[in-house]
Amino acid sequence: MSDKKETPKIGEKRKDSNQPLILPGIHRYQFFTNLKDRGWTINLDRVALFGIVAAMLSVVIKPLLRWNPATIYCYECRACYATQDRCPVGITLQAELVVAARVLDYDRFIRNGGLKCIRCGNCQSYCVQYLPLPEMFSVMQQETRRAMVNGVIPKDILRRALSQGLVGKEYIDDVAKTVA
Amino acid sequence: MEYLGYINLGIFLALMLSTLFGYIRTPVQTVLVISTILCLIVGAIFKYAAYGIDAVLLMPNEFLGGIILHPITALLTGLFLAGGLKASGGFDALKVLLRFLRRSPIGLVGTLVILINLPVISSLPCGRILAAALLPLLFTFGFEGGLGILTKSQLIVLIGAFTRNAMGSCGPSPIGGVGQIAEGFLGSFFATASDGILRAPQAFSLMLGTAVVALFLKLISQKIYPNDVSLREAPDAMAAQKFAEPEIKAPIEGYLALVIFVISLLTAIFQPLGKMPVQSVLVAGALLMVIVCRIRLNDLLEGIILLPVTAMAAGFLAAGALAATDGFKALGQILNSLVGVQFLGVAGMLAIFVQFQTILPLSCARILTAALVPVLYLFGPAQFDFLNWSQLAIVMAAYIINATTSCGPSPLGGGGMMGEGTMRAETGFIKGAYTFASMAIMAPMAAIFMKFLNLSIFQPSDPRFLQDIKMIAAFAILIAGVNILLLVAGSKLFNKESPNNYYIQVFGFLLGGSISGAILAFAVFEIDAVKIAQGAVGGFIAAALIGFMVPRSLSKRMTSTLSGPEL
Amino acid sequence: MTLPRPLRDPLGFLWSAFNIREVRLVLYALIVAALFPSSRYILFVIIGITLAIVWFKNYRKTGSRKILYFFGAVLLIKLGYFISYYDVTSVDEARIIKRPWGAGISQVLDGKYVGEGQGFRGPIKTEVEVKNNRIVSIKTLEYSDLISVKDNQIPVFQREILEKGMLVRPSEPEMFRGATETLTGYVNAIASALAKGIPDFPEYSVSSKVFLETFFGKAPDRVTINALAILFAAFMVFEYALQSMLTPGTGRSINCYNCASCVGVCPVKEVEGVQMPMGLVLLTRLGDYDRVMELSKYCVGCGRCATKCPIGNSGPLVISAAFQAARQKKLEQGIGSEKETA
Amino acid sequence: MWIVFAFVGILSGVIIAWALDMNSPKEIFQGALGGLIAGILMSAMLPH
Repeated sequence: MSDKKETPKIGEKRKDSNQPLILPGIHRYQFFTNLKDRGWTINLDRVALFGIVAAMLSVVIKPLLRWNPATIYCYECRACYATQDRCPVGITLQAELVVAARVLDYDRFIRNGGLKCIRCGNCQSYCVQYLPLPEMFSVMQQETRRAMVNGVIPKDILRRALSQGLVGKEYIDDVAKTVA
Repeated sequence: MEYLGYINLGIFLALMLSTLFGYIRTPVQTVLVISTILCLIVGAIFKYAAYGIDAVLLMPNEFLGGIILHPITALLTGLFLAGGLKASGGFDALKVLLRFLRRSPIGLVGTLVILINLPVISSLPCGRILAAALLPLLFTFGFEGGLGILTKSQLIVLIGAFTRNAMGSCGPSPIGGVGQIAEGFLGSFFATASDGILRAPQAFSLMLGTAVVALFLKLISQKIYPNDVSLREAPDAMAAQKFAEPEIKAPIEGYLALVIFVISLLTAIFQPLGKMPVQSVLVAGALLMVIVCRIRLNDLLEGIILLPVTAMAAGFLAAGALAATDGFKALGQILNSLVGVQFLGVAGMLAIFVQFQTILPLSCARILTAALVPVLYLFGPAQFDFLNWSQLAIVMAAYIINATTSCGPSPLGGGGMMGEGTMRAETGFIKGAYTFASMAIMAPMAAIFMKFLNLSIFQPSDPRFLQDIKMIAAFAILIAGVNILLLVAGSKLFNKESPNNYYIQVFGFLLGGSISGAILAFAVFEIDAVKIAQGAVGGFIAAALIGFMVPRSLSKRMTSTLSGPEL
Repeated sequence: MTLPRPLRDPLGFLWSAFNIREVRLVLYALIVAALFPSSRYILFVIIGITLAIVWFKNYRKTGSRKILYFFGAVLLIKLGYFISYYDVTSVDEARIIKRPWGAGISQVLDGKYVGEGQGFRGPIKTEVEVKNNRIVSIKTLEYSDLISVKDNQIPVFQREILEKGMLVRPSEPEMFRGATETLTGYVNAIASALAKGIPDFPEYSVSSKVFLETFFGKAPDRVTINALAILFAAFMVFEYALQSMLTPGTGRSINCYNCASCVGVCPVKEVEGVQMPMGLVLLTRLGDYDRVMELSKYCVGCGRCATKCPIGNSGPLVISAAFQAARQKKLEQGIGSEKETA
Repeated sequence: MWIVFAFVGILSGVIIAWALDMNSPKEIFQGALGGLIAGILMSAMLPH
């Protein structure tokens, strides 16, 4: 440490740009922990954190772009499971449909019978926040249909859905056309 | 395709365990993101082989579905509110209130007891919100903090008990608490369950668990790790003369902020203005604070504790990746095959399952809860039919209380670390107390409460109300009494700094675990000798896993973990 | 000739602008406004209030008149609002008499009319044919959600209208549960088509139309407000994490567990209400480098915090990063001012 | 419901008071009182 004696004031520009940037009076070894093996993770942590935050933001912004903002503030408390027999088409896991609508997960939507939904609104009365569940489902059904027409959804999923009877009469033509 | 789930589960567990034991030294969110990426890569290879490129392209959507937005945003907005309260001097106002309480007939002890139970009373979505703000206040009671009212041992007990209460408080919270996940699942049968079927058992067992943690810290932790708290005792000369208490004055904005805080909390909990998400209420409260109490936006930002938020989001990502690649299906099958083992059976499997999160403590309970509660749900009438709905509710209560308190003992940035930092202890100091309390007191207590009181309330035809209250009181005394006896007897066996202390503690864990397993089995299956024996075996196994994960000698282990072999 | 910085070094200028928190906040507001039209009203109000507060402080300090202009503008808007409010209410009253609903069909002249309404998934366009004061046919020309027009009880409703020959409310409201918005849009489309057939149907004046579109637009509903609250939280945490991701060297501070392990071993522990090494880390994360530099004079540089921290932060590390960041900031500002004077 | 909470509140209050090295009868009583208040407040926050 050549500049130990002549301590520059804070904020003053240094003449020698080759010197490592350290504060006056502080030895270089104190900058680093003794865990040398952690050194390589600094940038990894930053990248990981950026990934996490980006994922969170994408989960928030995606529904907004798809005109489905109400899905964002689903508690996922699954109070809608109480619908049970009062769902006329026998969907049991409504909250899964909401999550699928939020992140545009076609597979999950179809698997849980989203294409059967007739938007009767019975589940809405069980929601602790009275979210507009039928509207969410209708938007997601449109998205799914569009994706189906564009051929984004793998045909295996559609075939399985057809064989298990997970497609309602509104969409059965589209699904059959896509599979064939 | 069948092996995919097992491979990914293996990757996840291996990464998590090696982080827990300190072989991988990175922050927990990085590890979780790495495990997400690994799982996705493995999953993508399998999916490409099975379904082709389209299925692979849809995978990002699938694993993003794992993120549960509500708890994250509720936590964030709660932190905003706490940040605003801190910046505007609201906690000074609270100090004045506490001083007032101390001079009332309740006295110092009563005030401390209320303070310890404050997190559950105010039920915020994450315990850290209050802990971050109140721990410095608790610290001032000690010699180093300035007031010098309490001694070192008392301060350790106080801070440990407070942190336990705070870290459990996210379970019974009605505004985005962990318990809501399970309540929703129970809603399939108990139509009004989402109004709080799990809240009462948790609050109940937390109160008792807090007391036992205090006892454990006093009797055992301080003896087994005698040199791991660097708090200082007041010198005798100083202790003799009482400190003159400095007069605390709070700014008027502080009182205003406190009022806004309480009002927005009550609005969020009781929703008098029509149904409204918690976040909106809390953000409105925070913004109101910005305007009324003249604080800056930076103060709101300063209130954010980044780790729980990012760890939770990263955990959800990891859980989402596991779910998208059948990892949890594999876990369900493993647990299912445990049922076939002769001496475990359903009761033993449940006793292990209930303690699962105490065995594998992550920095936020929600990471695993969101993934494991659906597995538990499948044990009920929905799929495997091991349990009927009432039994499922009992197991759910026991599971959730253990899950929510699991961020206390976590060495990966769990909330308990805040308490350890405040009492200047080594990381892991309070792990033993926390895991013992959540295993031996809270889980059986919650199960008993659920069985005898809550179920009869939610099915009001049951007439045995008063009798059940007596039953609960008897069980509370029994469970607490047995465990307290265990603690006291164990502490009598200790010699100072003897290596046997650790084995005595593990023996206590095993005993406590098997008792708790038996009680759990009794709560679920009533009097059935085979089932109770199976439950005891399951509890024994879980307790062995928990007990051997409690650090043996703290300083040596932590030193080697923290500073590498070179130092 | 030296160009001003934005033209000479556009990318660098944008980057340094992005490094300023206020600019980022405005950027977030713009993103939200672009994504989410119904939030513009609230954002407009928030920006107005912020400007009012800032300029009011400015007025008290320097006597700048901006706040007076602001109040003038608000007054003008209010005045315009009252004028157009009066206009709109009077037109609405006049419209009630000339409604095409029910028996009002007798006012409609024969012919084909096209009307528009707002459905759940976008605009609905219908063509209505009227003959001898009866609705003869209804055609849906355009709607993005064709399926719900086919399958939600709309054909039933259409048949009902054609049977009666006039626009009436649906006889069984229960029937339309779950498709209310589409149905309302559909009804509105038919009503607006019929209104075109009524001679001298009262219209809003152009000025009030323009005024309402500019300043008020669609009033925000509860969904919007709640989504905005969540977006606010999301952007705040993004902002909080971003500060140390953008500034080189301070990246490690984002990993802080807030566990205060370092406070226990620090010989300084607490100064000026800041818990010593941990407070420095948190301030660095916040981007408050000046305060970190101010507090750094208390750091004795013993490095004990580094051995204790579970993720390997240390006070000196953070201070040096903050020093570097503050220096960088000063350098950039220095270059800017030099150019300005030149 | 509140009876049980009051009961456990008192129990935990007494245990905490004892764990805090506050052994005199007056202090134990104060702890029980504090626990009682905490228990009743807690049960008041629960849904009815």
